[in-house]
Amino acid sequence: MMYEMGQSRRDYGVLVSGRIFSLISLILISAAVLLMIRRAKQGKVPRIRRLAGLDAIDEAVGRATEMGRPVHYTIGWASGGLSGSMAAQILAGLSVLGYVGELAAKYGVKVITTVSQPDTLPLHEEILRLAYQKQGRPDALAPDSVRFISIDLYAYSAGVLGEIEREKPAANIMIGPFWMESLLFTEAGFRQGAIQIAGTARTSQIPFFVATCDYTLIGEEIFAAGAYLSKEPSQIGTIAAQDMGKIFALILLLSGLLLHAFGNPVTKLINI
Amino acid sequence: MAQDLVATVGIWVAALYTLFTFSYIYKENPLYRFAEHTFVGAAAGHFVVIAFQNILSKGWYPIVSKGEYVYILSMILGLMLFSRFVKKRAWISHYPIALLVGVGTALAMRGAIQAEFLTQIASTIAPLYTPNQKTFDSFVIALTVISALVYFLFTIEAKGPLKVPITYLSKIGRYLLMIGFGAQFGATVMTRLGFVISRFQFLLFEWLGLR
Amino acid sequence: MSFGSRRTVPMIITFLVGMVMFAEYFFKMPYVADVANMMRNFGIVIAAFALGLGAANLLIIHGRHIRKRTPKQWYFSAWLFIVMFTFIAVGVGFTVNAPAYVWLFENTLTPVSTTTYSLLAFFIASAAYRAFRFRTKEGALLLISGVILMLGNIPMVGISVPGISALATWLLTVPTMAGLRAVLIGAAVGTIVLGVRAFLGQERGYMVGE
Amino acid sequence: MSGKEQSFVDRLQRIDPRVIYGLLIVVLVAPLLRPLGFPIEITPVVQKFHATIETLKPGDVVFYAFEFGAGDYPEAEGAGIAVKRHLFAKGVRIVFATTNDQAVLVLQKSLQSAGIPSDRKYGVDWVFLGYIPGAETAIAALAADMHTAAKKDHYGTPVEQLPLMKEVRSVKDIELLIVEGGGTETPTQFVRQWYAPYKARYLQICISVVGPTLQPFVGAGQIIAMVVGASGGAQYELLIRRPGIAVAGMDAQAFGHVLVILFIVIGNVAYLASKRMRK
Repeated sequence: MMYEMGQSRRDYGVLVSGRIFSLISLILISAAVLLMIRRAKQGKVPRIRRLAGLDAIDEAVGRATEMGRPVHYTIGWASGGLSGSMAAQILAGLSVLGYVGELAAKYGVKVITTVSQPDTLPLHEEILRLAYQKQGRPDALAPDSVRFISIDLYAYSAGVLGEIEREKPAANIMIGPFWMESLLFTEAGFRQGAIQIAGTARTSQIPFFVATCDYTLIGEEIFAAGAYLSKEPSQIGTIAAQDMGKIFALILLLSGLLLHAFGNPVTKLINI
Repeated sequence: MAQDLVATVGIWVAALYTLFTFSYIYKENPLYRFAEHTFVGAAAGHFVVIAFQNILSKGWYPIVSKGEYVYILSMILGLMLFSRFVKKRAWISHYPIALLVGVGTALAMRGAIQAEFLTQIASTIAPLYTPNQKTFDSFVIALTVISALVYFLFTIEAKGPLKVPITYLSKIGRYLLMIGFGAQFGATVMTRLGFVISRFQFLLFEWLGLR
Repeated sequence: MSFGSRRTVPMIITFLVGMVMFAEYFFKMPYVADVANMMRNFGIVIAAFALGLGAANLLIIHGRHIRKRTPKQWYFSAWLFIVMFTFIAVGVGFTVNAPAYVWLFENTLTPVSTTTYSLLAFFIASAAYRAFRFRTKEGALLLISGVILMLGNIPMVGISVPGISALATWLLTVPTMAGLRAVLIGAAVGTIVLGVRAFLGQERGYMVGE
Repeated sequence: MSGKEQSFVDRLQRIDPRVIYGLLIVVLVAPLLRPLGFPIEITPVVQKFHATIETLKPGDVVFYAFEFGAGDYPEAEGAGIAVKRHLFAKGVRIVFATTNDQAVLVLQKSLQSAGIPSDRKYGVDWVFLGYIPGAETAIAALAADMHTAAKKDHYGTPVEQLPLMKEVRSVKDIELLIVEGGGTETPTQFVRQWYAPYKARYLQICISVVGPTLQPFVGAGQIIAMVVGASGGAQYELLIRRPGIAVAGMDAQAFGHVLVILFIVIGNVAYLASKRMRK
């Protein structure tokens, strides 16, 4: 029943048939990345549209200041950490952590960040240290701000529930890859009356954040948010390159739908 | 006899841990913390045991009994990972990770372009010119995919002739995504209840024997 | 080794290994498949070692708690060590198939882990009650499609009210599927774009402590 | 409007979560103790899953990736057991493997509950390759060459010494792929590494949270059919005429769903009433 690897419907010499358009698409998207990063580095930095969830972070940290209670931040759980498939979401979460750290340093609010992936632990520490330094208050960073919980998802979840219950944060911010812990954390945050902002690109968890948080970054919005806050040209260029990829998809889709009556040429092209 | 006793003790231990964990829904407490730490320790111990088994079967075994000496290199690379605990030598761990990243990234990319990009696009392309239920579904699917993709454009400014279509499509995209998230949420209630039902089945039938 | 090559050599390794994997997939070339196969098997061995990293981290962190006698924590950390080493002793000594190991696994790890998950049953009930309100247009959409799905999942309703279960299935397989398909296409682009960055050496998050 | 009514409506809007928790325990436990046996409707997608397995002939080889850890196993437990029973009854040969470290022990439990027929011999009719670390890399390696990816089976026997594995080397020797569990990522990786290059025929068992996120693959024909969650499991148990734990839990599921919907209604009525009062 199975097809041979590279079973040839038609012989294209050294190229494996059925994968040729994949190769072309990969090359096109790669070219877009090179182009957009180069343009961004030359100063042509594209503008990223306004994201409501980001503005809300200021409000949340401000409220924590008024109430004199801490801000809880976590980037979620991801097997494999920085060398795994969730690395991009982790890095987006860390960019936002930098911003939250700066706000916290500015207002003098305590930040508690809980960590599940050991290899991100030094990054958490470094990012918060830099944020406090940037605000000129390197001594204000509490030594127990970064708390490693566990590499196991359930143990990490259980641990964070405990931390939220004990520390009673006024703001609960969660950006990164999330699994079943999403709803556990928002419920724990709700029990403490915290204002909650969350974002993830893990599709199975978006609904819980949308339903239970005050503000949500949906899917890829977290990457845009990360790039926006990092202000690094190459990161913003990457977001622009992703837009190019999506426009490529839109072109294929629209032309395919329009031309379908003429023998479905786009689908044939895709399958060469 | 002794076996029965071991099994009975096991059920009691499992039941107590279940209750300790459930106690969280009332309030965080020391019994819950006890269960939490047992669990972290158990999971880590299990990791080590499995790692040990796999290093033996996948690295050591082919070297000693099959003479595939090339795996010595993979064992060395594996050991190099642990250099990250020594700050000055952490760079050594970058070599094995570089290999993992290279293999993993390329595998993901070459699969994603086909399975998640082109195949998904191709199966969205359907005839929209014969009026029936199937065409209506195809239309809804195409509209949702297109408008949601537009919603996820971040650096494209809505201006000029594209201003109206981009603004509207993006809005429609967000609404259609919300319908989907609602449906996902609703579908999920079953999973959540499924887990607690299974725990209750354990407590009621296996522990208390109420059958 | 100089600082420059400490960064460059891993980047070259990533790039070369990646190109082998691409060549295997897109081109018909002799020997490449064998090299690619070996790379994958190397990946498996290295991943086996990586499993030990988490345990090493716990040793460092909880070892610190015990040494410093952190209030309200150190005795939990000590208990964690006891459990961990019991698992290791039994698992390495008798393999994971030994009855003693199965007993440990099923009566400590399993109940806590499934019960943690099942806390969600309570939370989803209270979250649904709070979140599903007719406040905004978006909230209304969330509410309506959520409730239709829940109704469709109740067996008697599905059988006695015609159309509900079909509508629930339609919601899942048409609009929901399509929304998630858009997300999937976006994620695929993201995977590729970030992959390109990794091969260019732009993504070096894992290179901590240089 | 009197202040008393106002406060009642306000209270309805903010019921203490613990009240909800308590009521949920009652409505779930009661039907477990006194089952009512509501009828269950069989859906086309579960039927398609069943029919796909029905097309297998005795002796065909199925690759069965079991990916549930201890934590996420329970909801689809019934589904997994029912599908395994179906496979054993069909007389197909099965290669089990996993890329989840905890799954090695969870699979043993599932096999024990399913009950391996006494005439099915290990090594000949079924094997368990054990845990292969490396996630997507491991999945790709298994497709290309199971012998070098696994080397030894779970019990320490070299793979080449197992009679069944003498005939099975790669995805090309497999008639059908079944993946049980694995969240959204592992099935996605199977689509990328088994379907995209080799067009493997692929069936999936998953929990209800994951079901929708895999729907795009079903819509595009990459996954043939799925059995989703407790309700899928109950349907499958009925299809093979062996009602089990999934059917037993369905009454409780129904009551639980009704309670959740009831609370949503109460919350909304109270919310709309208080809005009208304020006007």
